[in-house]
Parts: sequence; C-alpha cells; structure tokens
Amino acid sequence: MKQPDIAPIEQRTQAVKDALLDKGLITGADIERFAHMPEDWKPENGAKVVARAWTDPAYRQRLLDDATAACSELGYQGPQGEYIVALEETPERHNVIVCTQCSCTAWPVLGLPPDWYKSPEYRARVVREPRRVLSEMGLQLSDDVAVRVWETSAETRYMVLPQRPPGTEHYTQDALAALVSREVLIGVAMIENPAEKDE
Amino acid sequence: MKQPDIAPIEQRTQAVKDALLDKGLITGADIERFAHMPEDWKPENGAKVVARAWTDPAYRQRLLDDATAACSELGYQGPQGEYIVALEETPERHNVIVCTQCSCTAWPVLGLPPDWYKSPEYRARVVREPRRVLSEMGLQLSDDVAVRVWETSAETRYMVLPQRPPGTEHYTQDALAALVSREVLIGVAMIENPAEKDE
Amino acid sequence: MDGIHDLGGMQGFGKISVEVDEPIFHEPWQATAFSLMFASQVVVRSHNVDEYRHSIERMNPAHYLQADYYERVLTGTASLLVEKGHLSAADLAARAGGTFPLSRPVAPAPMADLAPQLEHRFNVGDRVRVLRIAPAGHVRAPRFCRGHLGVVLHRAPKFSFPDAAAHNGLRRKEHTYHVEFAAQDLWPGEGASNDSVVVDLWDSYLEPAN
Amino acid sequence: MDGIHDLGGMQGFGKISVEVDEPIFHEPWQATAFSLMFASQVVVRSHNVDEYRHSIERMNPAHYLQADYYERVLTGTASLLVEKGHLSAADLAARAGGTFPLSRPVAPAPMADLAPQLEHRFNVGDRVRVLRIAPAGHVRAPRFCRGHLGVVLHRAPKFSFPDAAAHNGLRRKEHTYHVEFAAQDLWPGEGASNDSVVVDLWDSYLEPAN
Repeated sequence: MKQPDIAPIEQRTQAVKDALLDKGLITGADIERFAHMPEDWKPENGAKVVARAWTDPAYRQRLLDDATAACSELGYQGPQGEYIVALEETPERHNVIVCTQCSCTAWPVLGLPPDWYKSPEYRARVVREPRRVLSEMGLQLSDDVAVRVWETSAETRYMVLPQRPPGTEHYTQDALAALVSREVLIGVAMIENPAEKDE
Repeated sequence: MKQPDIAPIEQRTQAVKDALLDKGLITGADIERFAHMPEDWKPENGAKVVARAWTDPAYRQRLLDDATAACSELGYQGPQGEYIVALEETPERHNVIVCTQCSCTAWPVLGLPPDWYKSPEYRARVVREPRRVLSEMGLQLSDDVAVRVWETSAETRYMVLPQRPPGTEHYTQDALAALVSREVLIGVAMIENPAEKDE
Repeated sequence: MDGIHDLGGMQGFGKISVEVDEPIFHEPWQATAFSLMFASQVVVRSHNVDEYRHSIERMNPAHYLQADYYERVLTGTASLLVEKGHLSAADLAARAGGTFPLSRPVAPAPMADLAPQLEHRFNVGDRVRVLRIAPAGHVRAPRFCRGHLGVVLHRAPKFSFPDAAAHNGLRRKEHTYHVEFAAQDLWPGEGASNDSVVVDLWDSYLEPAN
Repeated sequence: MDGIHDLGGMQGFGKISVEVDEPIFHEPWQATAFSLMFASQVVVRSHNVDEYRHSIERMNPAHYLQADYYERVLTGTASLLVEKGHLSAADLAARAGGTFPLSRPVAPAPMADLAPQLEHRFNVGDRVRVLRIAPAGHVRAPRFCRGHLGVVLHRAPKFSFPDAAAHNGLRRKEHTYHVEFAAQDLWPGEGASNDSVVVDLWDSYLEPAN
C-alpha cells in the first residue's frame, strides 16, 4: 500500500471496538467471550479423536461414517464444525487439507488455523505442487503414494485420520494422542515412528 | 511486504549504481546517457505523425501500411519502436492499447508510458471492462461503436490514429498536432472538438 | 470475483514456514479482531458469513497480500459495518488516528445466472464439469477448476448457496459434492499421475459430463 | 508463469487516476533505475530483455503489487545482476543499508514443450485456438486468452520466441499474429457484443481451429 499514513492495525482494531461499544451495539462481555472462545478449539481435540479411533474399531467406523457425530460424541462441536469429514490415510493414499480462497478449518478439532495454513504461499502452492510443498515441509512421499489435496471450498470441514504407527500397541490413549500434531491432522506431517525414535 | 527493514528505494538504486561503477562494469557517462535518452521519446512525436497523416493522404496510407517506416520518415525510431502499427479510428470502431503483463509502449512516438498506464488498475481492468474504464476516464462511447482493446503481448507496438475533428480544416500542422495528447494516442481520450470549444 | 483471494495455483510464492508451538494469537489486537468479527455477525447481526468472506475478497489486492490474516478479518468486518450503516468511515478514521483502508464496493451485477438446484442432480461416481462462470461477486468455485471434468466422490448435505447469501439473491440450500479432479488435467505436465485435488462444489456450479 | 504480473482480467482493482502534465520521471532515482536497467542489458550485457521481463515476474507478489514501476525495474535488474554473478546480494544489502528484496529463482522446468514453428502456419482470417499451456517460466500468452478461439487479423514479422530467449532454450524466431477474441467469449455476460480484445501471439502458442 502506498498510502503512508495508514493507522497502525492496533489503533484500527481499537477504533472498531470503541465505535461498536459507544453505539451500544456490543458489550465488553461480548468481546471477552468471543476472544476467549478459541481456547476450547485445539488440535489436542482432534488428536483424541484419532487416538480413540485407533483403539476402538466401532468408533473408527462411526468416525468414517459420520465424523460430525463422532467428534460430538467426545464433546467437540461448534462453529466451523457443522459438517466434519475424516480422511482416512492408507498405505496407498495421503490426504492434505487446504482452503485456497480464505482459510476455512474444522475449528473444534483442529483449532484456529496456524499462520502457515493462512499464508498465500500455502494456499497458492499446495493444490498445484503438493509434493514439493510437503517435501519442503519435511514430508517425503514415495511416488507410489497418491496425494489427494482437499480444497475446503464449501461447508465440509476436514480432518486427516492418520495410520497408527507400528510399535504403539501398548500405548495409552493419552500417549497415542500425544503423537498427533496439528500438522498431522492437516496432512503436512507424518507421525514420527516411535519404534525408530527409540533406537 | 512484512519485512520492516527494507532499505529505501533511493538507497537501493544507489547501491546498484555504485556497485556497477566500482566494479567497472559501467561508467558514469553510461548512466547519464541512458537517463537522458527518454527525453527524445514523447507523445509530441506521435502527435506530429497524426497531424501529417491528417493532411497528407499519401503519408496516411504509408502510415497504415507500414507505421515503422512512416514514423522513421519523421525521425521517430529506436528502442520499443522496431515494429509499430497504427490503429485507424473510424466512426464504427474505437481502439485502445494496453500491456497487461508489463507496460510495453511505442517509446519513440508515445514516450515512456505514464503511471496510469503502468498501474495494476489499468492493466487488469481495461481488457475486461473497457467501456467502464473509458467512461471513468471521461470517454463516453456510444453502444454502436465497437471497442477493440489491443494487448501488447509481443513485439508490435501500437499507436492510435484518431479521426480528424471537424472544424480544423484551416489548422496548421502544429495546431493539429497540439490537439493530440498522449491519452489520445493510447485511446483513452477523444480529441476535444475545437468547434464545440469555440462556442 | 476473479480476485486476489482466489490463490489456488498462482505461481511466484516462496517457502512455507511453520512456527513451532504457535500461540492462538500472537498479539492482543488479533484476539480483539477475531472477537469483533464474531460479534458483528452474531450479536450485531450486521451481515452473514458469505457477505463477510466477500468483504475480504473486495480488499485492495496489494493490501490483501501484505496484510496479516487478522488485519484482513478486521478490514472486512469494518467495511461491512460501514456499508450496512452501523458505523461511519470518517468516525473510524478519526478514532484510529489515520487512514483506515476499507474494501471496495460490491460489483454492480455480482451473481452468475445459475438455475437453483433444490434437489440433488448427481450421485457418487458421476462425471461432472464445472461451469465456466466468472461472476464479479462472491462465488466458491475456485478458478483453477472451472471448465474442468471431475468425478463425484461424496455428496454432502444441503448448505446455503453462498453467491445468493452474499448478494441478497434468492436464498436457497443445495447439496455440495466432493468432486475429484486429476492434477494432470488441472495443470498438465506438473503433478504426478496419481495426484488429485478434491473440491467441494455446490450443485449449481456443475453440469453433467459424459 | 501464472504469476501476479499476468493481471489481465483480474478483478478487485479500483479507479485509474491520470496525472496532468506528468513528468518523464517523478524522482531522480527513477531515472537512475531506468538507466541501470538499460545499461545492464546494453553495456554489461548481463541478460536479454526476456530474462529481464521474467525477473520482474519473479518478484514476491506482495512486493510486486505495492511497488512503484521503477522499483520493479530496479528489483528485476538487480536480481539478474546477482544471478549472473556480476554483483553479490550481500554487497548490495550492505551498500543499501538494509534489506534489498530480490526476485525468486527461476522455476526448475520453466518452458512448455512447444514445437518450434519456423515457417508461418496461419494467414489473415484463419481461426486459431490458444493452447492451454501454463509453464512455470516466462510465457507471453496471457492466461485470459488461453484455450480461447480467435481470428487472425494480421501477421507480424518474425521475432525471437520469448520463452526460449528467457530460459536458454532453443533460440528461434517465429511470426506473431494479432488474434482477435470476442469479449463475450473471454468473459461471458460482461462485455458488449461488439467488443473484442486483440492479442499478439507467437505461432507456437496457437493451434488451428475449425
């Protein structure tokens, strides 16, 4: 922007807030409530869904049939979670999620999206050159593995259901959930193999 | 750009200049020469071409057949003038010139392009909504007049040959040329009708 | 609109950098901007989510690309609050102590002329083609898939048709479909032969293909 | 490349403002930038004009959109002088006293696989279609006309094929054609029925259409 006198974003934010408050259109309590709401949305929720699916075949089937209900079963629902679909990872296919036109994400199970997901770089590139993007992010895929990029262009919100790594047979639910990061749930990272890690 | 410490453009320009001079890759005389070269390229040149075409039917025909040669005849040639084509205005058709991908222009007869021609606004919009753009710039066209937008995507460089306005029968060549602005030569303005102006 | 927001497939962008242990918000104003976005829709009821998305699409393209995500959130929200008459642009600038850039106006004829599809026309396995539309307003068929042939993987429930919701058109709900496009078809010579992109598309955006 | 420079038809831009009695240069540094651009090609012989155009296309898109024209001129020129080994990026930054943004590297496989057309294949009046190519490098067939049908209005002389010249491909000269496209075909429902866009296209970019 060439205009030199643009007010700092902190002041512009404050201006909208003060104007709405002064006009009585919102209250301070509204602002507090919505500002703290995202604290309930986090990738740890999605990780718990995954851990449960790994250990409970009936739940796994419910998750693949109706992820909205299966997430809700564990208490994860709300805005941007009205229609969730779980994407099953297989040895033959890898899934990766993007929203090229804005930054839609399944808030209740993934949390508000991270900066990299909202960046023009990710939004522009991952649909066109997913293997190069994933490789740059540290995920090397074999040519045999097909890549499906899921563009969040309508109301479906996606989460990746990764494969359970070998060597985790005796893990607790919490230990399993701890393996699943936000990046794994979006499809830009693989779970580190605990067996290899132990070596 | 989010990087806060970008050096001012004056300093970046000076840096390239000094580096090239220090390495002996160019001389101060080179810089002076090329910095002043654009002074010879100006829309007044194109205006003189137009005035001549209005008053000399044989020249007009030469201009329409081979504008490069016709412009060269009057001394107008050089970089970005290797292949010039004159676009003949008629009562049925209006022509307008753009370069959507950079800002190519027929330097010898139009001069270096003005800022508006180089702006993303003009480059993006005039190919898609020429009538709205022209109208905003003050040029109202009848629905009967077809609009041809010329995209300067290769090596042809265009100039518009406007219609000679009525009431200029006794004008000198200089007076005729004075009617023709850079905007007329690009096709975003019409010549003001001197007859109307006199009233 | 064929705007700067429709980034899918645009070239010239660099590497993606992932921040370890990224907080929900980096700065307090970002939490406030998020909250104001939410409150404007839910408490003030100034506008709906489709109008909101479009208000961000209407930002000056240079501003859009250089702005932080929450600066876009704030700019779109503020623009609609002004357009809907809740706030005044002059008052916002005065309060902010400087220029307050807002989004450009909605285009005069923002919607493509698409027949409403109240009943689903497609089933899993059907081959469909995305219409070659390019309306000046809000539309959620990304440019990279328009005109291309895909296969329906899944039919989702009915959702409000965004073009209409954003532009006070005939409100309607339509099914969306997860349509798979071969990467080799979208960008010949680039992707691997087994790669694909799945786009979630409203029924109205599609036509049968054979 | 499908980059930010390929602006034709992109929506979201505002009004055009014309400056009365605009000078050749507004600031002294702009004249210097122009001069350095010229000298780098003509005196240093660092690169050709197609490499130069592509160096600007490779700028960070946010930088491209907010930069003055002569800032783009300088950035592209400086990037090539560094890439070709004449200057060093570190030295430029040190001299400038701050960050000196340069263009991104050329893509790994920048050229579309197009057969050279050393003899002209088309005549005035021929119907042609622009190939649906989207190479990652320099290409002068704007995106808005790709895949579209047009009519040849004029055949121009042979000129160096820019994709090859920019990427050390097989140098060749080909005729270009002034091809007319109906506005209604490029952007259905928008332009008047008698409006058209004429694009100057190299022979290689075209195929016969019937």
